[in-house]
Order: sequence, then C-alpha cells, then structure tokens
Amino acid sequence: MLELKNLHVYIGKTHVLEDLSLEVKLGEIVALIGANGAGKTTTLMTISGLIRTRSGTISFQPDMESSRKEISRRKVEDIVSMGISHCPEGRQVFTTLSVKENLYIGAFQRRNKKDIKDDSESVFNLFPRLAERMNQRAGNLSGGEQMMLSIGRALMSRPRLLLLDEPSLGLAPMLVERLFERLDRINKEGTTILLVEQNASMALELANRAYVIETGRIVLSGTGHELSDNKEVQKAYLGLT
Amino acid sequence: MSNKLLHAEKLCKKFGGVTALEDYNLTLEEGELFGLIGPNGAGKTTVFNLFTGVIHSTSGNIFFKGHDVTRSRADKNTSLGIARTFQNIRLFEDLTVLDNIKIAFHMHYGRGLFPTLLNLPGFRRTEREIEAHSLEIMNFIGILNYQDELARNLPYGDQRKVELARALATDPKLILLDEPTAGLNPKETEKVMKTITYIFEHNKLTILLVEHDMKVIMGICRRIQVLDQGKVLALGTPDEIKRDQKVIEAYLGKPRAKRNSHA
Amino acid sequence: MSLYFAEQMVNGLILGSMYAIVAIGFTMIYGILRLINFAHGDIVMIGAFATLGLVIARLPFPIIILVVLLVGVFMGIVIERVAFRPIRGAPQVTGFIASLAISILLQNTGILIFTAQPRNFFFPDYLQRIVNIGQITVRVLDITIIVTSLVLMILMVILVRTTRIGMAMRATAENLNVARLMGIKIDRIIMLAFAIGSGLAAIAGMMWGGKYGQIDPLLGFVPGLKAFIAAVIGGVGSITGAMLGGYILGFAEILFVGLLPPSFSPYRDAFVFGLLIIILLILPTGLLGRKEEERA
Amino acid sequence: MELKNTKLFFPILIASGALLVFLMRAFMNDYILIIVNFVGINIILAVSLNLTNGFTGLFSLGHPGFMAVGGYVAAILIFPAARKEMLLPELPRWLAMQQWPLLPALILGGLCAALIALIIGFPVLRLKGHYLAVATLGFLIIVRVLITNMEKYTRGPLGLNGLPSLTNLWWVFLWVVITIYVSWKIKHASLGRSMLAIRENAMAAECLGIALAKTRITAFVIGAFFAGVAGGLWAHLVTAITPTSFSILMAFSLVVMVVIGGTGSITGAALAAILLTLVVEILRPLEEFLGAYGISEIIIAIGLLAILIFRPRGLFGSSEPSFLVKRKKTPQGSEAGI
Repeated sequence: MLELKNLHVYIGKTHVLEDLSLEVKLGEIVALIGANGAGKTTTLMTISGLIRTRSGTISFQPDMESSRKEISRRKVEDIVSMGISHCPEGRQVFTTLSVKENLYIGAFQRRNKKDIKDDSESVFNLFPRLAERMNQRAGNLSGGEQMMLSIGRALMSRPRLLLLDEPSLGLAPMLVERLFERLDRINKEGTTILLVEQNASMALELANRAYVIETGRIVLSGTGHELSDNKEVQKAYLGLT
Repeated sequence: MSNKLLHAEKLCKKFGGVTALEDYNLTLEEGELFGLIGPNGAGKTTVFNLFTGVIHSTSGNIFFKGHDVTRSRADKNTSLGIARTFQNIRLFEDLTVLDNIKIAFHMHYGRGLFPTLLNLPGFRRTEREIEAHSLEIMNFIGILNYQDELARNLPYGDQRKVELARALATDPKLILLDEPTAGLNPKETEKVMKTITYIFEHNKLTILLVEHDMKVIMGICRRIQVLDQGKVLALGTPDEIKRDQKVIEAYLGKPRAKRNSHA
Repeated sequence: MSLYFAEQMVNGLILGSMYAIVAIGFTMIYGILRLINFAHGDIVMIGAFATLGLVIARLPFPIIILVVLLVGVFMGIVIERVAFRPIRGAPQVTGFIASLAISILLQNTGILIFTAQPRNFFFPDYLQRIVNIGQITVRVLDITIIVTSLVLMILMVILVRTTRIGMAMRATAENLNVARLMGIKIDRIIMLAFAIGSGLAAIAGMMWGGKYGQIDPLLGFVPGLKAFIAAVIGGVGSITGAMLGGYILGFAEILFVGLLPPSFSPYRDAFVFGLLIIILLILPTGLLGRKEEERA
Repeated sequence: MELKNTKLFFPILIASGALLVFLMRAFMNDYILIIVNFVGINIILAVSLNLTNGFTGLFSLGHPGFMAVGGYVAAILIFPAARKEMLLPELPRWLAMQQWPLLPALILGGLCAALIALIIGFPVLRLKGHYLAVATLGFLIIVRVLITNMEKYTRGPLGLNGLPSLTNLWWVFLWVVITIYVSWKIKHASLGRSMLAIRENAMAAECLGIALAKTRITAFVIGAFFAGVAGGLWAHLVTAITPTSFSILMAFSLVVMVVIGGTGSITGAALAAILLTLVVEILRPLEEFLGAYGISEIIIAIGLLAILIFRPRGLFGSSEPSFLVKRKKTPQGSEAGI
C-alpha cells in the first residue's frame, strides 16, 4: 500500500533520514520504534508532505483497485485527499475551536454533510467522552481527551492509511491500554495504520510488523513478536535485561 | 547534609492551565551522577529549565550551594556554577566553533567596554587567555579540528560535543545534560557516554543526566529518579528502578507475561 | 459641556470605527503569518484615492463602495503573491522589513502618480448633509461610517465564527502545519486573509477621506500604525480584540484631545505611541489575545 | 581572530584614507564633496546601527530619533549667541550664552542620545523581534512630536536654519574612523562575541552566563551615541535642522543598509551605506529631470525586496571579508581528545 524507497531527507544541513526504506501493506498495523531524535517523526512528516525528500521515492496505493502513485512531490492537501491522514505528535488539537469543530475540520475536504455527521457520530461512538464535551473548547480537554480528539479528527477524512505519531505520549497507563484497544478496532474496521511509538512493548504487541529506526536508518525489521523477542531490542527499547 | 549541592522542594510549574510539574523534590549530593528519566512530556526539561533559571516556578523553592536560586536569572545561576546542554541543540549557528566556546568564557574573563576600546594590556591578556582555554577544552573534547568551521556546518554528533564543551567552559559545579545522546547512533552514544563519565571523574563534577536510553542511564548512574506526567514516580538505584512495578507499567510498558496472555 | 462631550463621543465612535476595521486586517494577517504588515496602512491610502477617482467619474455611490472594496482585495492579493509568499518561512524580521519596503513602494508610487500635494476630497452632497439627533448635529456621512463599519464587523464575526472557511481560518491561525494536515489549502487561506483585510482597509480609506476632506499619498502610514496599536491593545490575532482595541484607541485619542487643555493636543501622537509602548510592556498579549509561551 | 598580519595594517589603511580626504578636498568640487560627506555620515549611521541591529539582533527603528536628539543638542550649543537671541528668544539664559566649538558639541549631543537610549532601553529592550521594532518606531514618533512642540528650544516645525557650516570631510572622516574602530574592536573581543551570541540564541547565551539586559543595553547605547554624533554632523553639513528631517523613511533606509550589507558585517554595512547614498544621489538628478519624484525610493524598495527574496543573508553574511581578518590554519590530526 505504502512504500518508501531509499529516502534521504535533510533538515537544514542535517542528514536526518539516510537511505530509509519501509513498507506498509494493506490492512496492517506497522510500528516504527526508536529513540528520540532517530527520525521517526521526520519519516511521518515526509510521508504526509510536510517535509520534502532530497531523493528517494514514496509510492502509495490507496486500495487494490486504484493504481500506485508516487507522492513524494505532492502537496500536503493532495496527499490528504488521496487517503493518508497524519495525526501529529503531541495532540495538537485546535485549542480555540470546539470539539465538534475540530472533528469537522478533520473532514475539511469532504462536502457531503450527512456523511460527515455520520462519521462524527462514529468517532463519538469510539470515544464516548468526546460526545459529552462536544461543544467545549478543545483547549479545556484533558491530555487524554485531546489525544482521542486528535485521532478522531484524523479519522474524519476517512483515511485509507492513518499515520499516528506517539499517541501514548504523556498518557496514564490505563488510558494507553484503552487507546490501543481503540486503535485495534479502527484497524479491524479497515484502516491501515503506521504507528510511531516510544512505548515499544505496547506498540510491538499491537503491530503486525515493526521497524526499528536508529539515526535515520532502519536497523531491524520483523513481526511484532520477532522484535519483542530480539535481545538487542529488549535491551535498548524495552528496558529488559 | 553538608554535601548537599542542589536542593529542590515542592516545585510546581504551570503553563497556562496545564501543570507541567507538581510537588517535585530532589536533592543532589556533591559529586554524584544522577539520572532523571521518564517518557516524553513527563516534565524533565521543565525541571532543567527551572534549575537553570530559564523559567521560574509557580511555587516551591530551589537552593544551590545554600543560595536560594528560586527566582534567580539564568546568567546568575550559571555564574554560581550551574551549566547545561539543550535537548534540541542550541549552538550559535552562524559563529565559528571556536567563538562558540569563547563565549562561555566571557562571564569569567570577558572585559567591559572601556578596556576593550582602549586595548588595555589587561584586555589583551584576557583575550589570549580565553583563546588558550578554549583551545584546551576543544582539544579535550576532541573538536579542535573544527575551530574555524561555522557551528551550523558540523555533523549532529559533533554539535552535541560543542554543546558539552561550551557547558564545561563555564567552569561549572553542576552540569545538567538534557538527552545528550538523542539522535546519535549506538556507537556515537557509547562515545558520548564515555566522554561524560570521563569528565565526571576528571573534573569532579556533579551531573544531572536526563536520558531516554535506558541502557545508558542504568549503566552509569547510581541513583535514578523517574518522572511521569509531572510527578515523581520513583527514586532509587538502577536495580530498584528496574524492579519497581509502577515504573515498569508507566515507562517500560506492561510486563511480558501479561502481554502474552492478552494475545 | 455635556453636549460638547456627546459630540466628542460621536467623534470617538467614528475614529474608533475606522481604526477597528483597519485593525481587523492587521490582526488577521498577524494571526496567520505572525507578520506585522506595515503596508496595510497604505491600502487605506489606495482606497481613498480610488474613491476620489470614482466620485469624480460620477459613479453611483453603491458601485463606488463595491469597486473600492475590490481594489483593496486585488491589492491585497497582489502584495501577498509578489512579496510575502516568496519569503514565507523566513525570520519574522524579514517579513517586517519587506512590509516596510512595500509600504515605501506604495507611498512613493502614490507620490509619482498623484504628487505629494494634498488633494481635496469630496463626497456627493447628500452624504455631506447635516442632521440633528437630539441636540447633536452630525453629517449623514458620519452615520454612514459608523453603520457601515458595524455592518462590516458583524459580517466578519459571522464569517469567522460560523462558516467553514472561517473555521479553517481560525485553525490556520492556531497551527499552520496541522491545518495543512487537515487538507486545508493554506495558501488560499492566507490569500483570503490578505484579500479581506485589504478590502476592509480600502473601505476605511474611503471613510478617512470623507472624514478629513483631504488626502495625500502618505496618509495611510500613521493611521495604519495606530490600527496596529489598536490590534495590540485588543490582543494581536483576535478579531474581536481588534475591534475593541480600535474603539478604545479612538475614544482615548478623542478624549485626550477633547478633555485635556488645548496645549496638550499637539502631543496626541506622542500619547498614542507612549500608550503602545506601555501596553506592549505590561500587557503584551493585549486584552483578548492568547498567550504564546516560549518553551525550551 | 586577530587583525591581519602586522600592527601596521590599520594605520596604513587610515593614512591612505586621510590621503584620499586630502586629495578630494584639493581637487573635487563642492557638490561632490557634499555627497562624499553624506556618504561618510551614512557610514557612521549604518555601522553604528549595525552594532545594535546586526550584532545583538535588536531590531531598532529608532536610530533617526537619536540622530535628532544629537543634532538638536549640537545645533543649540553651537549656534552663535547673537543669532540665538533672535531666533530663540525664549531660551533660558544659561543656554543662550553657550557658543561651543564643533567637537565638544558633537560629543555632548552623542552623550545625550546615549543617555536617552539608556533610559528607554531598560523597559523597551525586553520586547522581542518586531514588537521592539514597533516600539522604537513609536519612540521615533514621540521624539518628533516633542521636538515639534518644544518651540522654546527648537522653533517647532520651522526648525533651526542658518547653522554654521562647520562639518567638513576631515571631521566626517575622523568620526567614520572612530565608529568603525569601536565596532571592529567590540566585534573581535569578548564583549562583541557575547552580543553575537545573544543574536544567535538568547537562551543559550543566558545559560552561558551572559547578562542579556546589560549586554543589549550596551549595544543600544553605543549605537545611539554614534547616531547622536552623526545627527550633529548632519545638521552642520546641511546647515539646517527640522523635525521632519528625521523620518521613518530614514529609519527604513538605515535598516536597508544593514540588511543589504549582511546583518553583523561592519564592512558590509559601510559598503551598503556608500552604495545606497550614491544610488540616491545619482537618481536624484534623474528624478528632478523627469519630474518623477519618488522614483529613487521605489527603486530602493524593489531592490530591497529582491535582496530579501534572493539573498536573504545580505551581501556579506555576518562576517568580514577575508583579506581583513586573519584565520588560523586548521591543525592536522583531529581525532584527539576523549
């Protein structure tokens, strides 16, 4: 579905991604794990078009029927309309907008009012807390609620592929567990997910496959279980010795 | 009690309505290498900003070498002996590496306007001293080859070294290192950690180290504090921390046994 | 005395209305791009000259309003396209210098075309007519200025608060990159902010000419600056704040001149800018602005 | 970095400058000499503004305000007592009696500007970026309003005319040399490095023990001093001074010089001052010939926009050309250290 091939990305003069390649297949949850500053966020931003590549290709095929398209030179809004939705790090909801407005703005490119309303209903189903606070300013929500809103907002564009950047950031363990259950559900309902996480053990548990990134390069890849059994990964990212 | 270098009690910091740090306490003994860990957004950088005086606490107190530095400005704290590095490197990008280091000597050696303009002998001597000391530190850290290079042109890993050298140049008692290995590969990480342990022993410093990499921090710190969502979750030796159930759940994720039963 | 006071209040209302609608444009552009656009005041000048030309051409007044509005919109779009878009992403100060350059450019183009000599400005007679409200006498024009401004401001609030595009503007002002991730075409939103802001400024120019009776190519700079001050008082980035700030500044200025002994009135501009410096220092986010915390 | 090679380099540079001044005064006509004087005064202004804007990154538009202060102070002090009685009859007696020579009057004018910079600097320099720019612009407008209304001392909007024509190329040359020397000396010393550090990253500078407020004020005050001196020189070159002389347009042209030269570069600021003054002087006859007033400002504004778009770091970046500064050889064998 999504294939990154030999990506090189620079921020200023810093070579942030070096020859990075990875693949996400239709229907999968793929996790990308690694330390701070390894290039996880940059990878997602490159896919969604916020950062331009120096070289390499990103190709995307929304579903089986449609054709493969090279997207590394496309505009952000075109990439969104092709079916990739990026939920950025640090629950960046629009704090001055209401919860409902945040969801509606997630569906900005869509015109069918009824569909949008239905979809916001299903987000409220997924995260009932949001329904209760529908008309409040998003800035008044708690951290966990903002994270849910951020994910809900990303779902409003009806993405084929959801890019999630550190959804567990700063959430209490109980909440993280619940959040991951929801992600599982979203995936089962047909959305492919590329997940960036620090909480490696949870991410590896949820994901079908995973990549380990280190200073802009993929150093390991495999199924979630393979990686969580890998001694190196355990030592470095799971804190188990 | 006499060895107490830094003491923070009941620190609380709010940004707007969000509590970044709550009821935070820490006592650093002189000459220890202390680790501070926690997930992203746990409040580690806030702790650093409070200690250095970049921001000031909403309530609570900080003492350094017996002085109350709760409301003290960052440059005052630095002159008292608190130095730091930044998580997102903050070099003086358009200046040469040598000038970057020299700037750190300004506080102790730099002369004011009139000695500078009149080119007094004292001024010429301090300029020579600053240059000599800077080269010495650059040699010590291993960045001498970059002296005329603009800081912005250095590779990431070496930029971190420049930050470290710059912090050392302020002649600190306490160094706060904010994720010095972020963005480095394992090889570079190992090198940086070696450097840190070396300067720790060589310069008789106290170090407060924020890290993400468990391996690193478990390896070199004798005491570790764990932060989560602005609160202290645990404090203890690496072994104690590793076994602490709360820490494992919050920071490391659920234990394996439970995970498998889930799957 | 109370009659005098009432008349001063009307003057404050007029001046405040004009500041307010210029300030809206300032604040919208700042809110989205963090750009203090000095050239904004010069759109006021362009609006004034456009009006004069159209009045001389004897067009019907409603058409004049429409055309002036469109002239402003057009200028806003051109300036954004040609000067500001190429430097987007550069440090704030670069944008600021660029806006100064555009301001100088517009002023001197004005001098080139119209010479620096002030010209008499006139409106059709029916707008100059004087009416009595209670004991206060005002021109029809004055009422028109106040009412038109109010209508424009209400429309602005409706646009920003309730429409889809207004929602997108608010989202873009809060976080440009995340707005892009929502599929919002920010280039269009930015252009729209320039277009609307400049359209309003041009209308303000029409009012300015009518109010003071004389126009010259440099007339826009000082009111532009004052509208910026109004935006700062209200809290830069907040549209309701800009309106509030406009009226506060308008009244403050009129009261300063009207209530203090006449020997103080030459110091009016010094007072206004002194006020600006004080507000920047003690209340940097203004009355309704949001705080922008710098976190390390 | 040390000054190039020998201790003689700068004396030689100054001596050749002096020779040039001598030759120009001997062979050039008055019209050209006046232009050269303007070039010199603009060099003083641009280089001193560069000290504030370029080194420390304080974006100030208040420079003409300091010029005005220095200019009026010098003018009132120098003005012959007899003429003062006529033009400014309400002047306090002690002031009316003064009749100073140029140099001390220039210095006192500069000091007054510096004092005002010190007073307004404490509150205003806490502002950042373009807020500071707007506040200093406000300061400029306030200065102009005050001068316009303090008729007892300034004759208000009429200004003072018939000032003695004291400024000549030697005086201008002297102050150009002093301004450049001071800037150069500061830039290549610890003090200047701490200013540059603040420009580059204020938070990091503060965490290295640099007192932000004190350093910023130092730069601001020195810049204001030279602006004040330049104001005095300017007034006694044009032999008249009015509040409108110190315009926002002037603030703008000075900023343009710093930006074109490359923020922080002394050589750049000086060259940009020369370039811009000459362009204006060349365009002026054209303007008059065509009757197309405003065209030179239009050309400058377009040029500036082009530089901002295509060469955002200015002509020289923030460094000095390499023939003026000695660079050390990079030592070989680098992987020393730990």
